[in-house]
Amino acid sequence: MPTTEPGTPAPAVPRPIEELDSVVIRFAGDSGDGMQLAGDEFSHAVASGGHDFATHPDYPSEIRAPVGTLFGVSGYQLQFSSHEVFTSGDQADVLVAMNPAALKLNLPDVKPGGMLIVNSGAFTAGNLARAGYAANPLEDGSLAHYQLYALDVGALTAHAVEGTGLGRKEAARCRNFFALGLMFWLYHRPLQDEVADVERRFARRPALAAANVAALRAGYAYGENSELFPVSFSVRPAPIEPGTYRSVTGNQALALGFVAASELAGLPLFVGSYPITPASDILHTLSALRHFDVTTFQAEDEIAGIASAIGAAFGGALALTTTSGPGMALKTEALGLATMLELPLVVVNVQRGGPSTGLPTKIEQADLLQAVYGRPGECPVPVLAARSPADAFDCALEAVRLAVTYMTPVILLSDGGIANSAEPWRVPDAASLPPIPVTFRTDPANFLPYARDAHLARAWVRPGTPGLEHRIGGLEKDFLTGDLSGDPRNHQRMVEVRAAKVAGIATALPPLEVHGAPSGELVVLTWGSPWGAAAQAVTRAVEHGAPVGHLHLRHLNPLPTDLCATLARYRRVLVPELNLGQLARLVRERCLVDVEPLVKVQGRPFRVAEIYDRIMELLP
Amino acid sequence: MPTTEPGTPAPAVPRPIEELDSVVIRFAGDSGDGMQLAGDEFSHAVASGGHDFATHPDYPSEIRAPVGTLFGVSGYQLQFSSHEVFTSGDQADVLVAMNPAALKLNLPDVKPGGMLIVNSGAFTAGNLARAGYAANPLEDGSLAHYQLYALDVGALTAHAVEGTGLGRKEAARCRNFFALGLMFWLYHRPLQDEVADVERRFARRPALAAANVAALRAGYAYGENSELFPVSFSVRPAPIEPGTYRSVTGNQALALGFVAASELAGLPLFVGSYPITPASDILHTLSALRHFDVTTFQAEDEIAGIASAIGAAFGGALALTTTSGPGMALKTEALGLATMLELPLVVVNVQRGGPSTGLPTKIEQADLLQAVYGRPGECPVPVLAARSPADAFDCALEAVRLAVTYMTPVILLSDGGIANSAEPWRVPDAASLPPIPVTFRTDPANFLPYARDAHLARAWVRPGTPGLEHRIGGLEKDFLTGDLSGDPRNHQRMVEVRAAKVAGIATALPPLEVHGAPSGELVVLTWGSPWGAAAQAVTRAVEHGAPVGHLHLRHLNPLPTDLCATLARYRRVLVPELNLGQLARLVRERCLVDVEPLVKVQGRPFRVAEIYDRIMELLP
Amino acid sequence: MSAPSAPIPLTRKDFETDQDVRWCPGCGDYAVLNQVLKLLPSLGIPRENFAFVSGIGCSSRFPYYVDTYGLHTIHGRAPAIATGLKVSRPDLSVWVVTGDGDALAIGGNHFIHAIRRNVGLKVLLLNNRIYGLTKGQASPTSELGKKTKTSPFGSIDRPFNPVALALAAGATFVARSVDVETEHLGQVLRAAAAHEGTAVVEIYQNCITFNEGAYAFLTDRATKADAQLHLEHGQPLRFGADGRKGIRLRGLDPEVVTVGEDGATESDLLMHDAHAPGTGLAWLLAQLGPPDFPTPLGVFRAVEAPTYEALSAGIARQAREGRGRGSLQQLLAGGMTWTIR
Amino acid sequence: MSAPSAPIPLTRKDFETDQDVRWCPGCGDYAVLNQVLKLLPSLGIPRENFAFVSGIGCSSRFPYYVDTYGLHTIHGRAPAIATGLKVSRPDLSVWVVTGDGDALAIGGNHFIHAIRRNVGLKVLLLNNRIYGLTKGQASPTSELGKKTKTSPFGSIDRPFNPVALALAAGATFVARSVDVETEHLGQVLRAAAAHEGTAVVEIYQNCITFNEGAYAFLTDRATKADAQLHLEHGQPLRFGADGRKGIRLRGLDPEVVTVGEDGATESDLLMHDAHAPGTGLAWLLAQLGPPDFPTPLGVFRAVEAPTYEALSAGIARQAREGRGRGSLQQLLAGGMTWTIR
Ligand SMILES: Cc1ncc(C[n+]2csc(CCOP(=O)(O)OP(=O)(O)O)c2C)c(N)n1
Ligand SMILES: Cc1ncc(C[n+]2csc(CCOP(=O)(O)OP(=O)(O)O)c2C)c(N)n1
Ligand code: SF4
Ligand code: SF4
Ligand SMILES: [Mg+2]
Ligand SMILES: [Mg+2]
Repeated sequence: MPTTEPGTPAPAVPRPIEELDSVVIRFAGDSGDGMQLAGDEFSHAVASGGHDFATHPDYPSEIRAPVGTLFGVSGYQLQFSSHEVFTSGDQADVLVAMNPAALKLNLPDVKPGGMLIVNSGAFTAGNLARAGYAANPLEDGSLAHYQLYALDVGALTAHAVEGTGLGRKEAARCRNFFALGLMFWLYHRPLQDEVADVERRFARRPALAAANVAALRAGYAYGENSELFPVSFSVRPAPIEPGTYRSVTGNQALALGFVAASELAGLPLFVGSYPITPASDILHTLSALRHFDVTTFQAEDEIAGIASAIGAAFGGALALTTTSGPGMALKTEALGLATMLELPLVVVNVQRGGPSTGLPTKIEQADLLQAVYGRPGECPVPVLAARSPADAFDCALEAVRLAVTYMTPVILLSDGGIANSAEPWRVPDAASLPPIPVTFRTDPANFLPYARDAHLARAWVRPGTPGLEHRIGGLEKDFLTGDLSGDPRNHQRMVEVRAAKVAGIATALPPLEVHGAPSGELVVLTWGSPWGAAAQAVTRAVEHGAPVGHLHLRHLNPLPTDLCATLARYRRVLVPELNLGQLARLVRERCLVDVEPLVKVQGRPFRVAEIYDRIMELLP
Repeated sequence: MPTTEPGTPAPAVPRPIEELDSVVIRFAGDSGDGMQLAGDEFSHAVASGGHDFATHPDYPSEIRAPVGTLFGVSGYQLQFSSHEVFTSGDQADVLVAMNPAALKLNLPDVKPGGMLIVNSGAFTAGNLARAGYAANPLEDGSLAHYQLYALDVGALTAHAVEGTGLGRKEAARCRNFFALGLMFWLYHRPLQDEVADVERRFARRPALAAANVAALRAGYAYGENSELFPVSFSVRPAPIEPGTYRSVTGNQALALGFVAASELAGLPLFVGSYPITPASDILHTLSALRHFDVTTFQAEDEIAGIASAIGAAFGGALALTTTSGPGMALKTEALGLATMLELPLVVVNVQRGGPSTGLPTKIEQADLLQAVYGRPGECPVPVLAARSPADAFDCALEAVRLAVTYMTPVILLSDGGIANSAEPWRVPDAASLPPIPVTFRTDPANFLPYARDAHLARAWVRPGTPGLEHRIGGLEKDFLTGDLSGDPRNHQRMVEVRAAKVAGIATALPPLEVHGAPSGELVVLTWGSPWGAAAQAVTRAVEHGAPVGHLHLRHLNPLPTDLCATLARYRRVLVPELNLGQLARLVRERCLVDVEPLVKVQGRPFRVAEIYDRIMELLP
Repeated sequence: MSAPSAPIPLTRKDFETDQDVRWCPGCGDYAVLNQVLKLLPSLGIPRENFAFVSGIGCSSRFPYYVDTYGLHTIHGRAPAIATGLKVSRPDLSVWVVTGDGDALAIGGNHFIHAIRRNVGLKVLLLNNRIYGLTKGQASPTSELGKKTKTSPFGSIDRPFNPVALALAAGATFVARSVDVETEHLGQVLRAAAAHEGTAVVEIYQNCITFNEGAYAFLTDRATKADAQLHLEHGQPLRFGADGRKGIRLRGLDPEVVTVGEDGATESDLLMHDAHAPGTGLAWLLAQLGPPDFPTPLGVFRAVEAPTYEALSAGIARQAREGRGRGSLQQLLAGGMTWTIR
Repeated sequence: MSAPSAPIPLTRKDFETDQDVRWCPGCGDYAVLNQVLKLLPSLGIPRENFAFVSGIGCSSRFPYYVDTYGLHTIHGRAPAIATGLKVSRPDLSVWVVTGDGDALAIGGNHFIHAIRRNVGLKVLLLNNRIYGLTKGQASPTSELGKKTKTSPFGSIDRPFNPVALALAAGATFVARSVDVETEHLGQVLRAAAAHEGTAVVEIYQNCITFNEGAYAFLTDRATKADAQLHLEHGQPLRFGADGRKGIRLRGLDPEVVTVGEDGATESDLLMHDAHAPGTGLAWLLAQLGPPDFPTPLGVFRAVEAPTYEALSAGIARQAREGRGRGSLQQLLAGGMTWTIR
């Protein structure tokens, strides 16, 4: 078991370079160890290397936990590849573990025989105890089936940053850059961009910048010079469509999407939200974009969030409210009002583990039925879901398009995985994004507030328009005038027209596209973030000659009109969901077809293998 | 067209008495005309006559409206019969209309050729205009197809109460008793009980009591002495199970049911509610019952209502919160908490017309899917629905039984029809009601807050019990200890066990019972208040030899295990609902069977004929 | 507020709608509607630039009877909805009409938060000390001991004092009037209309159907001179039929004195200062009322402070000054980018 | 409260749980926990008769660390949940632990309603002027201009003054302390524990991670003598290193004076009276703070008034006295009945 102590590394000797197809790396350490930053930086490096990649950060909980504890561990997994990548990977090829708790918690996710790069300096008796280790795993042979590399990152870093003028405590905070440098060496990433980036990032604190750079270089040199690693690795760039790319998380993509939609629709964006994990970052991002036509309002609660948005929509703004499960529950009464008022409004629900407070920082998809059915009365609301960070941008545009075209609130579902995961995103050309047409009515002649157009949408009128003064509210209204009406048949007519309006969205959707086999034994049906793992699993199955297709739904309400016919081309339907089978219920109801749910409710995304294995089991 | 002016009625002549099977009477007038009281009193009279009956009050809106307007009309319909009665009747045999608006609004609901008893004195130019009549319908021949009896009830009443010392305004308020007296004569009801009742009711205001009695007697005498009515009617008593009966509305029955449940379970009842139509009366009734072990708390909103109930449940009380749609929406976040805490709690939703404020005083059944699915996360909650006022009592007991047996919140659905309609109810013998066993854990040995019994229920512990101090909350918890747990597999296990617990309720339900044909062409499947109309429609169809059955569900979540098999005994399934087909969706999903929804969303109950006609259409 | 005077001067008729007013005959809400309809045409604001927002309750039917833009929303949420409207449309004159249940029970939080932010809303709180629309339950302003449908043994919830609550939330304008004192009501409403931030007007309103006579103590002709204390900025606090009674401070405790008796002189009387930067006086006045004191009517406090919508607009301005109007293309390509060729 | 003294005297250890405390090292919440753990065993209440109820936030983790009955509920609703518990179980000692976001943003309405009803709850409001758990957004007590994740250009929401809000809601007990003044905190908590109605304790608490130094103005050793004004019932309002500074009233405006300077004498100083029936003094004190005044710490107000739970129990008693304990059979057969034979 090779353990090194700090010191001058041995001189460099040429070592073999192994060529790999794709690599999964997980950085794990204490909340204070800067693992998220290390992961982010590494993703930038692989991105500019022309790889495709996907990341998945895994925060411990909402607050900073005591050092060294299991629940204080923060992880960041990243897959990069020479081909298209849809997920952050099932199992890690390499685990960088900064303390015993990180090792303990993450070891089950490392490939058998995988590489463990461990900060041995943190394996003190106290830390071992806090992680629940009876003996030091670095020494008791329990890791024999892995390639273990133990090095005292703390000491090596301290040594490296000596002379940069940093105090001991601050110097210790550079550990993550040492680890990062080592990974740069191991995967042949050039240092210079990263150095520049660090210097930019810490521009206001030059001493810290210098120390981080020193740590980074030291880590790199350590790989190069020590003989610890018998081999380094290289991954070829992926064949990626030409263009300018950036890395984007789901929350960022949503923020960008709504700003873009506001510009495309020529409407000011109004955001009324109350902070809640994992949705808060959308509000944070938009709050900093006030130089656009964006107004953010941090409301006193989620009800005031949606209420303020309804007020803004009445005023003629593009209205948005963002939340997660518990907040979504609180917004349902006001969603009913928006449905009656027939005003455009987008409600983003970044789903997290539930019910109740549940697992607030974890991924889950269990709010689908609530989105579709969770309001008293016959209260139809269109529902969309994003499948990935990049897709979230497009979904934001689509949600706004539906809201203003059909004069309706729209629910857009994301989740805690998409929210914080990053992937490369081809930066669109703003000028070529399709405009979102909006017309405010200004003509007072024959104005009837609830008269409808071809989409069954009523007219949007901005207060301030002379001659169009009108009053609307949550009581049932006359089919045309919008005046209060208790007439029995009018109520039925209104209930039906509201339903028909939303149902009508399906008639204008493009035909569904299946990937993989166009018909055959099995179709994997997904919505939301399982898309990536499912796509990869189906690709693998198809490569193995299995007659399997993959159908993904962006629109959950209304369901596409060609859904049942498409499913009918296959003998079986497999529906992997991070819940107990919610889309499965909708599909059973709609198509009267039996489906195979594949459920996982663990606060974690699907692994490709989980879906792949189930596909193979179901094939005859 | 016989019109009479006040004066001495002609001497009595013996007139024929027609024997009827059942009669539907509708009283209609201005909100201030006392029609609800007249209807109520008449229902008491038919009840003590040994008839079965059902009533349906129809309030205009939540506030008192200007006199004479259409939206100010208040109606009360009542059916009584010599056989079993399930609804207040499809169409009225007799309409008592106290003003033009009442006539206008209610005429469509009168049988062709039906009897109109109209207060001609109110047919002033102003009132006609307010009701939207261009000409006086009493004079323009438009009522030729009805038996019209026009009499100036106001003047007749004024004349009758002269000398009782009442002012003109108050005297006018006795009009309803004149009308009532007339109906007593017409249907051969004895006056003496009613006189006693009036005297009791107005005991504090003897002058008013005397005036009302005078009006009542005058109305009776008017029928007897004038020759206006060529015939009077008699209805034979119904063959009713012997016992002591009372009249009960759905809201009353629920209040009684929860007090009974509290006594049967030996638990104090805590009610935390916020007023809302049509649920408020439950809270009102319980607020007056503080001499029982009942505490009522009028909360600041619906969230505080359920929140206080959760606190009381934690404290070991039988906890109840009552509301309607908009309030139900607000309670969903806290319902998630109750699900996580696994504390017993009953949430009553008296459904009204929606969505949003909708038609707040009207009947609707559109909150079913919200009850079943309307919470974020996998959040299973049992759902029951009452089918009639009397059934509401049993449902309250059943809801409490489920809540304490399974340690779970339970949703009990009623609706605005059941809430205010009355029917005879055989007063149960309190001593023979089955006890609801509840045990609080007191043994500190091996206490694990989330360990489960055979029902998968955890133990209920009252604070104050030494050695069992424990902390619970909305975050995911360890399967046994209840300590916070972010463990992925534990989460899945907890999600599944919460689902299994609720699903397990179905295994303990009695087998479903079908009425009518046990198998055949068609089964009518109902939940909630359409039960009555459906039962009568199926009975009628079966009498006509049609192979039709009627299946009614009290338990909506979980659905009974024998549901699909029962439905499979029929070729088709007809589901009449006062919504757009919500149970239909649940059944499609569960049984993968196509069903025929029969939808009505008009703020009105089904007529028997609507269901009967559809049954007949569907038969081959 | 952009207020180009309308081409033709507006009249009360311009603000009347064709809807039947659905309040009980004799309801105090009519008087409030009347004063509002009288006031609006005189404000020099085009009709289309008004928006009336309400929650649920009898009082919340208000918007249907005013021919401007209007939203009859859900119970308790009007201040939050109006906040979104005003912040995104500062050019509109936004009025909130609410009841004691709507504003102080379910909506209490939005009420105090709107006030704390000083959003430019005129909030008319029609306080009838009862839930009218739902037919007579106790409200957060019902008196202790009050028997209602939900408190058949008498209410045990101590009532809120809406003026005090507004002051604690930081109200820049708070006033009180009563339905039957129509002239006074009109003046108070006019003052509220002129205020830039949140203007809270508590209006004592008689619910003839479910709480008849709740304000008889204040409005009975025979006793009202002794029961009403009219607040006038810069004037001493005097009341009574002959104006000889007044309020004097003894330490921090107010007391009723008669000028000329027991050595009390005019100059002993407290002077009303609605524009005082501190809230000490307004707070003391807010505590006055029966049985020991007359009830103050008028403007308790009216001070200037930046409105939320102005501050929000200021941030947008500042952001643009600093970074220029946002460019979508730059935003999309923000952060680190790389190019694949 | 039934408080049979436990067989063995309780110690702090009896109230500690085996849960890892999940606050950031250095968080002010630890100090509060410490004082509570110290206080509880001394109250003569059996451990099993305590219940701690919280909402969501860092501060709301509190119940996990106190070995009594505990409920960690949902955001903002703790006062309402605790109300249900206390009203149905007046025998328990019910404590609410909440944050500035939990109590004043989403939970503002339940907070003021619990106070207005005077429910017997001890409400510990851990005010760090930030949302800690969600990582640093502005809270309703964040200062104007404060830069946070949601207010990158500085907050434009004027902060609430929790003490003033509690007073306006009718608080019978309201006090303030600060995490680092542990002894003072302990005393204030003890006073709250002794109060029968709603006892509101605002505790200034440092969030080292997201709002470090928020109370440096008050707690810095060098300046704290001039920054803290300790309220003691029946004592004059004095402060400063040598205790020579004090608060004097000029009309209704407080001012800082130095005894012996400019003619200010000891007897000019305001005398603290926590038990005054009126709220005038408490209100004035609640307004004090930087930059012109020291910040009052201690009990602003502590007066006796019937609790909600006592009034509710009284109604039950009255109802039974009037009508006897309800009989189920009579109830079921209530109203008019008829018999079919
Ligand atoms: C969410 C919700 N809860 C309850 C109600 C029922 N409700 C309607 S108005 C009202 C109270 C009305 O009182 P107030 O605000 O004082 O108005 P008023 O009718 O007295 O003018 C209530 C409880 C509702 N419509 N929505
Ligand atoms: C309904 C709901 N909305 C939002 C959240 C997210 N959330 C959790 S705690 C919190 C604020 C915490 O601030 P504070 O109450 O001041 O507590 P602190 O963490 O500062 O102690 C928020 C917004 C939630 N859990 N539930
Ligand atoms: S119930 Fe009361 S508040 Fe409502 S309209 Fe009638 S009088 Fe006015
Ligand atoms: S985030 Fe702040 S309040 Fe929360 S535990 Fe850390 S220091 Fe304490
Ligand atoms: Mg009211
Ligand atoms: Mg805080």
